[in-house]
Amino acid sequence: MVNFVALAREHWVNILVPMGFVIGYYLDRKQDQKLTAFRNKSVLYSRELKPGEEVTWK
Amino acid sequence: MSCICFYLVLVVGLAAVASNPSPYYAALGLVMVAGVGCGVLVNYGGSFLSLVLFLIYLGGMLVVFAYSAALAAEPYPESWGSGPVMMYMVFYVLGVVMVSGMFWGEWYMVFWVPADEMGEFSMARGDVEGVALMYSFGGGMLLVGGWVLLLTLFVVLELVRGLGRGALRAV
Amino acid sequence: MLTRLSRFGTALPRLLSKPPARFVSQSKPSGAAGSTAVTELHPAAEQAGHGEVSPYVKNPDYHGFSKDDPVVDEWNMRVGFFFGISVALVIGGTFIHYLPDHGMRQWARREAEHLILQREKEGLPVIEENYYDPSKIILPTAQEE
Amino acid sequence: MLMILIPTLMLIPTAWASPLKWLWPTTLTHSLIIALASFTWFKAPSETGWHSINAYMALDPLSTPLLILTCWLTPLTILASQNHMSTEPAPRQRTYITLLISLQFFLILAFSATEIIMFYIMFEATLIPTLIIITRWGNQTERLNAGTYFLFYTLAGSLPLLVALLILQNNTGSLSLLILQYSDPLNLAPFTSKLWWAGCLMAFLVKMPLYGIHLWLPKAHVEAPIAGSMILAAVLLKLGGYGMMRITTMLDPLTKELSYPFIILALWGVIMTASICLRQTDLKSLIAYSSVSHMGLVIAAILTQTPWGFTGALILMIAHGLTSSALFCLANTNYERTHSRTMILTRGLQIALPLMTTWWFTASLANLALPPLPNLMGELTIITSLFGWSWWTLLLTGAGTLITANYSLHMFLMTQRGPLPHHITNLDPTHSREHLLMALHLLPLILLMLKPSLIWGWTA
Amino acid sequence: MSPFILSILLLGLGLGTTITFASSHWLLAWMGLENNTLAIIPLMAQHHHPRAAEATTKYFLTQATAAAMLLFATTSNAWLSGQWHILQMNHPLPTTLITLALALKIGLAPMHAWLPEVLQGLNLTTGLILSTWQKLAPFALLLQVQQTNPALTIMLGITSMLIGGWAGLNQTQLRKILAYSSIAHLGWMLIVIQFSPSLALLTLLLYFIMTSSAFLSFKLNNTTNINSLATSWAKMPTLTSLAPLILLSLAGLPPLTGFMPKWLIIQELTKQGLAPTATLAALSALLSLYFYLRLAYAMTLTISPNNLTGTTPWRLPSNQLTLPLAASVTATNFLLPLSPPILSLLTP
Amino acid sequence: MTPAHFTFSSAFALGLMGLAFHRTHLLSALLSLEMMLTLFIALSLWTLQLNSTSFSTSPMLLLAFSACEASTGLALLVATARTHGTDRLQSLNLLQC
Repeated sequence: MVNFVALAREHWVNILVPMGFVIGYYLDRKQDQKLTAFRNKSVLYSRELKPGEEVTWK
Repeated sequence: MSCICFYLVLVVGLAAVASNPSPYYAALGLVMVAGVGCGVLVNYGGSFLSLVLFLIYLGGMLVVFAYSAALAAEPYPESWGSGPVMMYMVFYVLGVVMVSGMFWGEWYMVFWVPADEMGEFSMARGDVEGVALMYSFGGGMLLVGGWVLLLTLFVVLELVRGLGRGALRAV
Repeated sequence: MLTRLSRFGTALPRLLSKPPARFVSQSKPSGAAGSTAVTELHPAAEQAGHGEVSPYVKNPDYHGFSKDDPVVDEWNMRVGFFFGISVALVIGGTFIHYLPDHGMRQWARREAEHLILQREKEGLPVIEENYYDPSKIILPTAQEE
Repeated sequence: MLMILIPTLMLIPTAWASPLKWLWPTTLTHSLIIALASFTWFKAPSETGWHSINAYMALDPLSTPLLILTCWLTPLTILASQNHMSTEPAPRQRTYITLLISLQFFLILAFSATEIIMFYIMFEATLIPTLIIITRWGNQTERLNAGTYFLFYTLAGSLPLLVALLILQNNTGSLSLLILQYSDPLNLAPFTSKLWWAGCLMAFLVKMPLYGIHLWLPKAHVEAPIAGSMILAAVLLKLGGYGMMRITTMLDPLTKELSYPFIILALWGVIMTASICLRQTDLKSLIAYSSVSHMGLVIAAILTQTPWGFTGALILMIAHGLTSSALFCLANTNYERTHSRTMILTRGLQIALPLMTTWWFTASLANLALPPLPNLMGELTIITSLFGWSWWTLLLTGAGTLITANYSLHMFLMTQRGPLPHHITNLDPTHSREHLLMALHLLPLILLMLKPSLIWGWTA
Repeated sequence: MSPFILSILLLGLGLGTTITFASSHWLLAWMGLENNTLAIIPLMAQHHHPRAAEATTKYFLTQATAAAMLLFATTSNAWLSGQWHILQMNHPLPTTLITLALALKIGLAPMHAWLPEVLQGLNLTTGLILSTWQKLAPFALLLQVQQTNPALTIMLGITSMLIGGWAGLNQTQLRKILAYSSIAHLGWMLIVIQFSPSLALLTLLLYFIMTSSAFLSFKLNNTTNINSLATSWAKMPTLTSLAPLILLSLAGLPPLTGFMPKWLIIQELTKQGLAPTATLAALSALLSLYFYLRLAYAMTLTISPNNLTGTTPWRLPSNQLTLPLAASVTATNFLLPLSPPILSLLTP
Repeated sequence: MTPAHFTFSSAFALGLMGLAFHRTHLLSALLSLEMMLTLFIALSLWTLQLNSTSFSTSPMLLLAFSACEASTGLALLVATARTHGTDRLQSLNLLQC
């Protein structure tokens, strides 16, 4: 247990970059949804979501 | 006509100040200008303003005289008689004459004395009434003026406080 | 000159007796002494005074990562090689190799082959200057504009 | 996009929070993971279009290879600087890593910007970390001079670019790369439009650099610490090429005539700088001049404005990025052992560092464009497109290739072969770290032979 | 100086600028300016050493002259058009005179010679007040005056930029360098003032932020010339490593705040069809960049040999206030991404 | 242009030139600064000509301010005379480069 705490104290920084990946992925998703909403407002490009599809963007 | 004479003296007087004589004489020139200025104002009917100018300005000039005597005393003071000063003086006066030549023929004299036009019916003159407005409508301005004078008091006190060396040094 | 030298005082004999190890003459000494190895002139142990001690003295298995601690050094090496070679190059290379149809080039090639076969079947020339069939394009007439 | 950008930013707190003992491996590992993650950008859904779009950034086949090169180079710079930074106090090591990471951040933003002004800002933003790296961690006092040269050459070229871009913006109303090529060409007076053309290109020609305005480059390369040289040669020069490729689409009717003197100058520069390499005594300076020579080819190829030219330019840029960076690393391994860049003092290293000679050999061959390597692919494509432009260019490109081979071999023979001089017999053996570094440079280059379509750019 | 007097003086300083801001009548504006000048004079001369006295005298003479010129111009305007309102200046002669008088007051190029000398005689705090707060009131007037001759402000701007860059090149005194940087920045503002006054105001405010972080960091380091900058890393390591960014932000290099005004001004100039002027302006920034770069070299990018006493100061706790410095340094370096909201705050 | 306007303009210009070109003594410079006097006259004349009674306060205010300025100038004269020992403007050269 103590060993684990020491390990965590020494190497907690390694979580930062993976956290960055998670945040970046989340923000990318949000961006895609935003652009999808934007696109679906357009008469020319709007379409219904297919089943299993999250964004029409891309 | 007296007005034109006053104007001439005014310009020549400032040229006399500007031509870099010793401060003694420059102060003298300024006294002359102030005096003539009083004349100009009286000519226009601003007798109260003229009085104020006379009292304050010439009173102030006295202080300047004292200063120039104390601080800027020169062993060989230069008056307008000396070479370079005379040269500048002539140069300046000529310059003014030439510039006035540019406007020659375009002069229009506006010489009316509106402050006096109701003179027969009023007890006081316009400028006196106007200055008196400082105590009613212009109270804010009076405050600002008073504030500046107070500020200047402190400014002067701070500036001349010095490092405890006491009196002025010798020149 | 002498007074100046005397300022060194007791240090003087030491200064004179032992020339600094770095001032090694590069010209070949004449005679049999010329064969002396240069390493003898400044062995590694004496370099310590110059701030540059070879890390191999302390750790013969030095990998170039950490001069102080052999364990850290070795672990650094392992981490570096694992993530550099195994992860980045191997996994990355595999990923890129199995990328689905980069730039849709395979698709384009398939389509082109299909098109050629089709055109050969129909007896058309394989390549034609019109990308679209001009008869299919319906232009608005002058009145409509 | 943000999936790479935000981890890159998170590297900075990682560099400041990790214990000193684990500072270098931590940053190395994480930046390698980021580089690995950046490979996903190769997964382009469409043939030539934009992908991974968000509000400010997007990727297309032109920028993707350069972006991945950027992400790949950062761990390598960290790996390369480890030894000569180990004597510095801890905060300075962290600052140094922070600068390298911020450079990666700015470069990602520059290569992926969809707005030309954003590209411009990031293009200039890379100057500051580079300047600090050169002038703070360089070795000689000349580094200050080199920093000034670097900053002033680049800025003097790029400030007119800003004015030119804003003129364009006033006329077209937008500077978005996504739609700019569809806008009408600019209507300016004939002379003004020529000046405008020059203003648009001069910044990139200085950055590339074109022969004649290249004087900042050898200075900056020679004085910079290893990471500075690597990133400068591998990525920063490519900013110029990237910018040229982006901007020439807007310069359309003018480039046809106006590019003549520049193509000739670039090709003449290939020969001149290659000849300078032949009589160069300073190893780093030689590599720097070889960069100028290769970039001359790239400039000429881009100015011909043919698909082949663009493809060749991109291939050569990527290949040269890896090769010259590898050569700088090799020069640095010598420098760290002998403390000299003078080639005549560091001869015959094959005896002392035999395995390193293998890397030297591979890198030299890559530099002289040995057949299967992407370098050759780039050069051949460029030479072909230039040959299409005018037959006479073959004289210049051919001679350039010949001299390139000459000086690459000269560099190899000079440093590696022959007897070992007596004053450098006491060298440290090579470190595993350096072999890893070289492997990470040269293996991708070799792997690229197998799938060159990754770096072909717009033309499929 | 007694705190009571100091507070009166600071009150006068604030009141003067505020009166000028609030006035629509030239006489009142002039009164505000005078008030301002009078209030700062004892602050400048508070140490009573010869250099301070000299700087104060020079400052007083120039400011009094400028104020007199301003009043003369407005009186002439009243004589010519009967108008005292600030916004309604339409006779070219008084307008030009007023512009020149205000240029003298803030130290624009042909009338700039007093500024470096005055700034050299002051301590850094007063210098900071002089180069920020004291410019506000004249600048507010300059913004309100409708320019009748477009060439005038452009010429003032270009000469200021060139002279500010050129004359700063061979200075070794930080305060003089900062004075020339002030001249150059004011040139940037003047060049755009008739096209977009709000942009000029934005430039002024950003210049205030940048120059105050420069002044405050020099003050924290207690240095006034380039030589002593070299030991600043021993006093304030973090600030020293941020110093190049501050200086390059003053020079206007892109990802930093200083680029924002330059960018917007160049954009405005090209919009007005003044592309050659814009190019000249942009390239003149290189001149200033050179001396900022030299400061950065001396301060951070080289480490001079040092002795033991040189490296001790950072161990001693400093009781100087660093919060304003921290805020201004942050604003100096990272405001560029926020330029759209800042711009929309200031443009009507 | 009326003669009065011309007069005070030229007088002011003369004062300005005197301040700009010829300075031996600080006191001379301060005396040249007293060209504010012409401004007093100009303001008064403007008031009197237009019969704007309420504006005739302004010359008084001007006078107050110029008195403040003059007194500050004289105080500075004292201060410089203390530090430099003389009131010659040429001795104010410590800050030049």
